[in-house]
Parts: sequence; structure tokens; C-alpha cells
Amino acid sequence: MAALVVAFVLLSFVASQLLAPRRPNAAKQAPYESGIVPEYEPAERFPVKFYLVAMSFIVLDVEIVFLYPFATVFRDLGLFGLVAMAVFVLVLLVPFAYLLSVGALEWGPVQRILRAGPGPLLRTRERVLDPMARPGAGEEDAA
Amino acid sequence: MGLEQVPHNFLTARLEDVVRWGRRNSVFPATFGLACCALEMMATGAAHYDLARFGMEVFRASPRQADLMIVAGRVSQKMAPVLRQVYDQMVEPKWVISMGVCASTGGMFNNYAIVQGVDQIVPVDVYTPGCPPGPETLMHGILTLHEQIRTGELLRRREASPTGGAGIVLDREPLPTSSPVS
Amino acid sequence: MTDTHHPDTSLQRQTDEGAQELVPRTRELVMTGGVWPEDTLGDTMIINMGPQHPSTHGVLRLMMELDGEEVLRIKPVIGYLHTGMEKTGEDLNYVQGTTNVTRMDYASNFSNELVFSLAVERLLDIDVPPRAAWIRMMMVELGRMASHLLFQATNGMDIGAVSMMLYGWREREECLRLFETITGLRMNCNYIRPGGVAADLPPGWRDHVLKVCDTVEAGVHEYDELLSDNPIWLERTVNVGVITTEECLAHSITGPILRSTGFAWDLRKAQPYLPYDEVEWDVVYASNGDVYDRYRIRLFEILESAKIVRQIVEKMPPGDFRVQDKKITPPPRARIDESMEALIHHFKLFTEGFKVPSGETYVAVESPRGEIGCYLVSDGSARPVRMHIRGPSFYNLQSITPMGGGSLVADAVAIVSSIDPIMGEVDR
Amino acid sequence: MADTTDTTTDEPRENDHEAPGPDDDVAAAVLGAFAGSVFVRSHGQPVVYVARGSFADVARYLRDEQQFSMLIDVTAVDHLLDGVRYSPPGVALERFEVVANYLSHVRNRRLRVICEVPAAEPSVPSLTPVFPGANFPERETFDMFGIAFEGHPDLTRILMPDDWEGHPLRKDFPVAKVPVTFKGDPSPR
Repeated sequence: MAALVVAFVLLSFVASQLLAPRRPNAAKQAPYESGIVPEYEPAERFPVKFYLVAMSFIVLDVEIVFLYPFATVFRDLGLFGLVAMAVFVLVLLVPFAYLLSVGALEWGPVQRILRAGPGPLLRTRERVLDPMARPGAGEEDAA
Repeated sequence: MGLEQVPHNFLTARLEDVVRWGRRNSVFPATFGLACCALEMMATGAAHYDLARFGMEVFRASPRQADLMIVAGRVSQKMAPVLRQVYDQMVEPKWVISMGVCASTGGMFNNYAIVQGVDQIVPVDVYTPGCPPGPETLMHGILTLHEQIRTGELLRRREASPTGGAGIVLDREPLPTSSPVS
Repeated sequence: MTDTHHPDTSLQRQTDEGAQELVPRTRELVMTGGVWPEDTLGDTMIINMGPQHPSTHGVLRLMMELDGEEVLRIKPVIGYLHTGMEKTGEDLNYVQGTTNVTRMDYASNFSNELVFSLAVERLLDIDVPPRAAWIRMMMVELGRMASHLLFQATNGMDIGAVSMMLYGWREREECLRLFETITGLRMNCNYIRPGGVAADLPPGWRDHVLKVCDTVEAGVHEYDELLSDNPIWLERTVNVGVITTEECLAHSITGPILRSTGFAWDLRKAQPYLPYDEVEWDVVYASNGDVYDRYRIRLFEILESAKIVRQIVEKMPPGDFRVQDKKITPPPRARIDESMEALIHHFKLFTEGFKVPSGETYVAVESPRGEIGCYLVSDGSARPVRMHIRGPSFYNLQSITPMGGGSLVADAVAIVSSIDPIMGEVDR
Repeated sequence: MADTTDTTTDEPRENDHEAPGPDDDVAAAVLGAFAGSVFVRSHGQPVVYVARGSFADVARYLRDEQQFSMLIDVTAVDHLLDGVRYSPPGVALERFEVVANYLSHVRNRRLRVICEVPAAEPSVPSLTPVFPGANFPERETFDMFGIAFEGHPDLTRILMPDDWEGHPLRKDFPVAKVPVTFKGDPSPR
């Protein structure tokens, strides 16, 4: 069993290195710009928001990594394991709550202040000519 | 070093068949839908004519993960450099299906705006006729391509004549092999 | 209602210290046709949602000025599918003209053929027999259903409901198979021609059309349950890409986008060009002018079209399907063997085509994307002097700038998808 | 919209050929406001030929006074190789014609305004300040015919590649057909 696992891992890594034909050319090094040939190398500084998101991802991802081994043996650990893991998860909730409060995940440039719901769908049988006229509801359709 | 550098003898014969079988069964097309043929390509990929049976249901958007370019639609003069750039950025080994008569020969638009046949830009392996070719025609073209991949005849043809397709090809010279990449 | 602000004016940025005025750019970024000069000052990034991109329908290129995930300005660059169709239109005679025109808006081919045929008939001063008009109306409405189903498929996939792509295509496949039985081709059917339609309806067409209407209506109700009250869908589409009626009128925007802003303008009601006033149907419109309204308008327009098609199936008049003028309509195949005159007419029609007296006219038709118009100028010969098609998507694309400013990149994708541009009709 | 919708009686339906009654009242108003314009009824549709200079003023006049709320289309026609050219009486014909279609929602009417443009100096005042919707079509007309629109914010090529010479839809621009050769065809025709 273990040999099969190792063989599979090796095969998937080594085989592609060995068998893939390697023909590098200039276009393959160039950044992919949806097909447009970029004349200039865009030297931008990425906005800080992206790093913030990356950092919070790492924190939460590591948390999940620790949950996996716990999930396989949590029956044997019993109450002690449950409490320990609960403390661990709670401790990690604090930074997540801070992130939400400071608005790191709020990408919206302009807050959609009024959460107006979707408007009604309207129908009219006779023709409407005046752009400003709102001919009532017509037969309101309970979509 | 690639499959080509592997010495071709009875020891490695089975390896080549396995590699070709692997390539044939997981060809990922790059979404290169241009015009009406794009709708028929989507119809082929959709539920009824299902390309997933051939392991091709995933239309990769970026050329980095695609190894088959289906040129679906008419290629205009303004689109030609973009097509060539996307073709160059595709990973090796790569194949091209020219879908529809507009891509194959300029079709009914024999005028200033359309490239009369996409094989003037990229080497084409399979041409599917029709305007737009029905999903069956496209699948027949894909199966012919699969067959040629399995027998390895496609790669042999590409090595034999660098143009590969019927027309002239403006190929960019590959980088010197001593580049840091390899 | 969020205030629809124009991107050039300074933007308000909500941060935890309250609204921060975004300092207007010191150096006005010149939006030229070429590549933008490198922007070293600001921290904005100019990226290309370019011609080869999964979410731009076809080969539309959007140059976007991004500040992080926030889109400050969008500039559509088109022309990547320019096929010189208007030049080819001047090269083909009137009999061949529909094959060229039908490939412009390839999602709903019948509207293009109809607008070209109506323009030629207007120049010839002829009227098609009633059966031809009713067949044309049925085919245009079926084409509208197929086109809106395509919209549901691609719009769903662009906003994230990937399974919508499969559902949408399932129903559209039924429509395409119906087109194949009636016209012989799934797409680019070249069925509506100057003088009437190419062939009469095949026997047994009534129950095939009714079966397609049933499947499509069942599908539409299924989409409605799947998406219309889905919280994620509402979050992604409500109040996104809002546009007002004034902006629509100023930017010459027609079709579902104009109807989503509360103005129920539909050419089929206002200026009927086919017997639309003899069938009962409603104009579907909404009031918010956002992506959600446009999605729902197109969804329920499919039901309206199905209602029209059902009434057409009952009221289809008998009679000729093509005008009986020998100079325009080729004789039936059997007649050619019997009469010399029919042979001459057939030969003349298919080699040189029929002559149209000199004149100019503009005809407009309601296509699924808006008002498609054909401006035809003839000089008495068999080829038009000028065949210009006013593509609705060409003008609807101009609504990206008022709608797109100040949204997120993902919203920009939803907005482009809600405009539903077909690049064949934009670039011609 | 200033006044209420005036009750114009003759609502010309789209496929109504002979619009009954006197001249179209909107066209009559335009004739009154702009000297040197000619009214023609082409296949039942009102058409006004105006002087080149007043092309943008007509648009402003139609939008403000006559409730024409939408500019439908701007395009051009090249009459170089015409057979029997359609020539309405009283119009000085030139090589190019710039055509603008207007639509009034309130009055459910259409009007076509055409102005003749000489080949020597192909330029027309732009409609974009009046109707922002004219931005794209005017760029396309410039790209295809080479007719410049003064006052247009960004008059660059829209359909052709930026480095393309010549204007394709002009009659003297060749269709650039590639001779069609078949397998075994000795020499391309």
C-alpha cells in the first residue's frame, strides 16, 4: 500500500518533468493579457488590500490544516480533545472578527447604503409612449 | 528533455503509447469562440452533445492550461496578432482545430477584413467544414484529432513539416536553450 | 437608491474613518484609442479584459482602470470581429443579401433577415401575403426565445451559476432542432427572404412548435425558482449597474435595458411592423434599471413570446407563403421543367437577381437586444448602394461607461453580461 | 418634456405607404427654422435635407423643441459609382451623404435628416455634444468613410486596426477579394 502511494506521488511529479516537451519562446514568458501583446511592462504596486486578504487566508488555512488530524481521531480524544480544539478555534475567531470589523473584506468602493430590494416586475398591455410616465403597476406579476 | 529525446526502441515503446493515450484522453480546449461557430462549440460542450464523454468538458480560459485551440469563427485582421499571441502562449504539445469555413478559408467573407484561412497564422491540424458546423461535425473533427494523437501521426507530421498546416506560418524563433527556464 | 455617480467626478470612498474624498487625479488620463500611457503616479492599474476572455461575450475588449478591485473607468474597445459585412452587402445582390445579414446577430438570426427583407419590400413597394407575415412573426418570436435562453445560459455562468449554462442550452437545443425542421438549418437559417419566406411550414409543424413551447415554459419556471429568489443571486445583481431612463435616451439605448429603467417602449407595440396587434401579449418592464431587472425582463419575455407563438399556431392563415410576383419570387421547382418562361425567370433571378428602383429607406424591428434597423439605399441596379444595419448591441455597449464606473471587477462582468452584446452585430 | 403630447392625427404606421394629409408638421417646423432645407417623403417616411453647417443645430432643435428624445442612428453613404442616383428635387447632390435618424417616443414619430458632404472637404459638425449616443457611430463613420466630425471628443478608428490606411466603405476602396483557387487549379484566376 505504501509503495503504491509513493509510486503515485513520484510518478505524478517526475513523469511530467521527464516527458513534457520543453520549447520556451518569448510569448510564453510574457504575461497573459487576454491575447493583447503588452508593449510596456506594467510596473504597478499592488494595492495593500490584496496582501491583507492573503494574510487572513493564511491564518484561516493553517487553522483548517490543524482541524484535519483532529477530525480523524476526535472520537478517541473525547471531551478533552473537544475542549482543546474549541479553545483553539475560539482563539482564531478573534482575529477573524477584527478583520470583519475593520472592513478588510469589504471591497465595496461605495457602500450600498440603502439595501433596496429588487423592484417589482411590471406588465402593460397597451403601448406606452411617454418616457417619464410610469403607468402604474399594470398587472403586478407575483414573480 | 522531452519525449522526443527518449531513445525510440522496444523498451520505451509502451511508454510512448501510454503517454499518447494520456494526451488523447485529456485534451483541454481553450475558449477561443469568435463568432457563430462559438455557439455551436458551446452547444457541443453542453448537455446534449456532451464533450465530457471525450474528457474535454472543461473549456480552459487561459492558454497556459489548454492544449487544443478550436478557432471557432471568422478571424479578422485586428484579431490575427491576438490569435497568434494566444497560440504562442499555449503549452506544448498543442493542436489547432479550425472550426467552420470562415476560419478554414475565409468562407463567404472574401474581403479586406477577414484573414482568408487561419492556417496563414497558426499551423492547423484538423479542418471542420460547415457554416456553422453542427455539433456532430465538430465532434467528428475532434475524434479524427484524437485518433491522430493516439497514433502519434500528428506529432510526426508537425515535426516533418514545421508549417504543419496548409499555409505559410510566421513562426517565432524559440529562445536559445540556455535560458534559465529549462 | 445608490447615487449613480459619473466616474469622472470624484468618488466617495467608505473607510472606517467615514467617507474619504478620492483626490481627483492630478493628471487627466487621456483615453486615446491606443494603449494608455503608463500611469506611474496613481496606484491604479490598467488591465485588459481582452478579446480572448471567458466572460466577454465574444471578442469584446474592456480596458479597465482598476484601483484594487474597484473599477474606476471602463472603455470598451471593439472591432476584433469586424467582417466588412456592409462592404460585402454592397457586393451581393438582393437575393443573396439575407445570407450576409443573417450572420450579424447570430443569436437571433430571424430579426436580421426580417429587417433586411422589410427594407427591400419597402423599396419595391410590395406587401407579403398574410400567411408569410404570420410565419415571419412566429419565427422571429421563436428566435427571440432561443436568444433569451442563450442569455440566461451565459448570464448565469458569468455571475457564477455555472449549471445555468447546461440548463439554458438544454432548452435552446429544443428550439434549434425546431429551426432545423422548419428552415433546414440550426443557425444562420436564411429563411425570411425579400418577398416572403423560403419554404412553407413542414406538415405536423403545429404540435412540434407547441411541444417546444411547453418545454421552454417549463424550463423558464425552473430557472425562476432556481435564481429569482436566490440570496446569492440577489446579492450579486440587485443595485448593480444601475442606469436611468434619461441616460438610456441620451445614449440611444433600446431593448430590455431601456425597459428595465421603467419605460415600457417596445417597437412591436409602438410601431407594429407585423400583425402584432392581432395577438394578445404584454410588454414586460421593471423600474430599478439594474442587472436583476434585466435578467427578469428577458426571462419573462420568453413567456410572452411563447404566449404569442401559441396564438399564432391557432390563427395561422392559409394561402401563399411568398409574394406571387414573378420578378421577385423564383418559380417552384416543378414549374421549371414545364414552362420556358419559368425557366427564364429562375435563371434571371439566381444569376442577376431582381432590380430595385432607386430610393432610400430605414426600417426598424424589435430584436431581442433592442431596435435593429436597416438603412438601404438603392440605385436601380440589382445591388444595393448602401446596406447599413443599425445594431442594437453597438449602441447598448455605450451604456458600460455610465453603468460600469465605481463597481467591482466581478460586477463589471455581471454588467457586461446583462448588456448581452453580440459582437457580430457590434463589429459588422 | 415641455408640452403634453400633441394629438397628431396621422400616426403613420410603419408600413403605411402614402401618409395622408399635408406635409409632416415636424418637417415643416424644421423647414421653417432652418433655411435651405428640403423636405421629401421617401416611401412614406419624412426626410429632411439640411445644409451641412446646421447638422448639429437641427439635432438640438429636434431634441429641445420637437420632443425627439432619441438619436437612433448616424451613418454615411458614398454615391461615387451610383447607377440612377435617387435625387430629390432641390438638393445639391455631393459624393457623400451623412444620415441621422431621430425617433420621438412621445409623438411616436421618426424623422431622417440627411446632409450632403463634398468629397473635397469631408467634415460635419458632431452630434455628440447634443446626443452622447452618437459617440460610437460617428467614430465608425469616420473609420469607414473618413468623414471628420468636428467637436467629437475622441475621433479615432473603432473597427479597423489603428494602423490601417484608407477607409474601407468608400467606393474607391477595393473589396480586396482574394482569387479563389481550387486543388489542382493551374493558375489562380
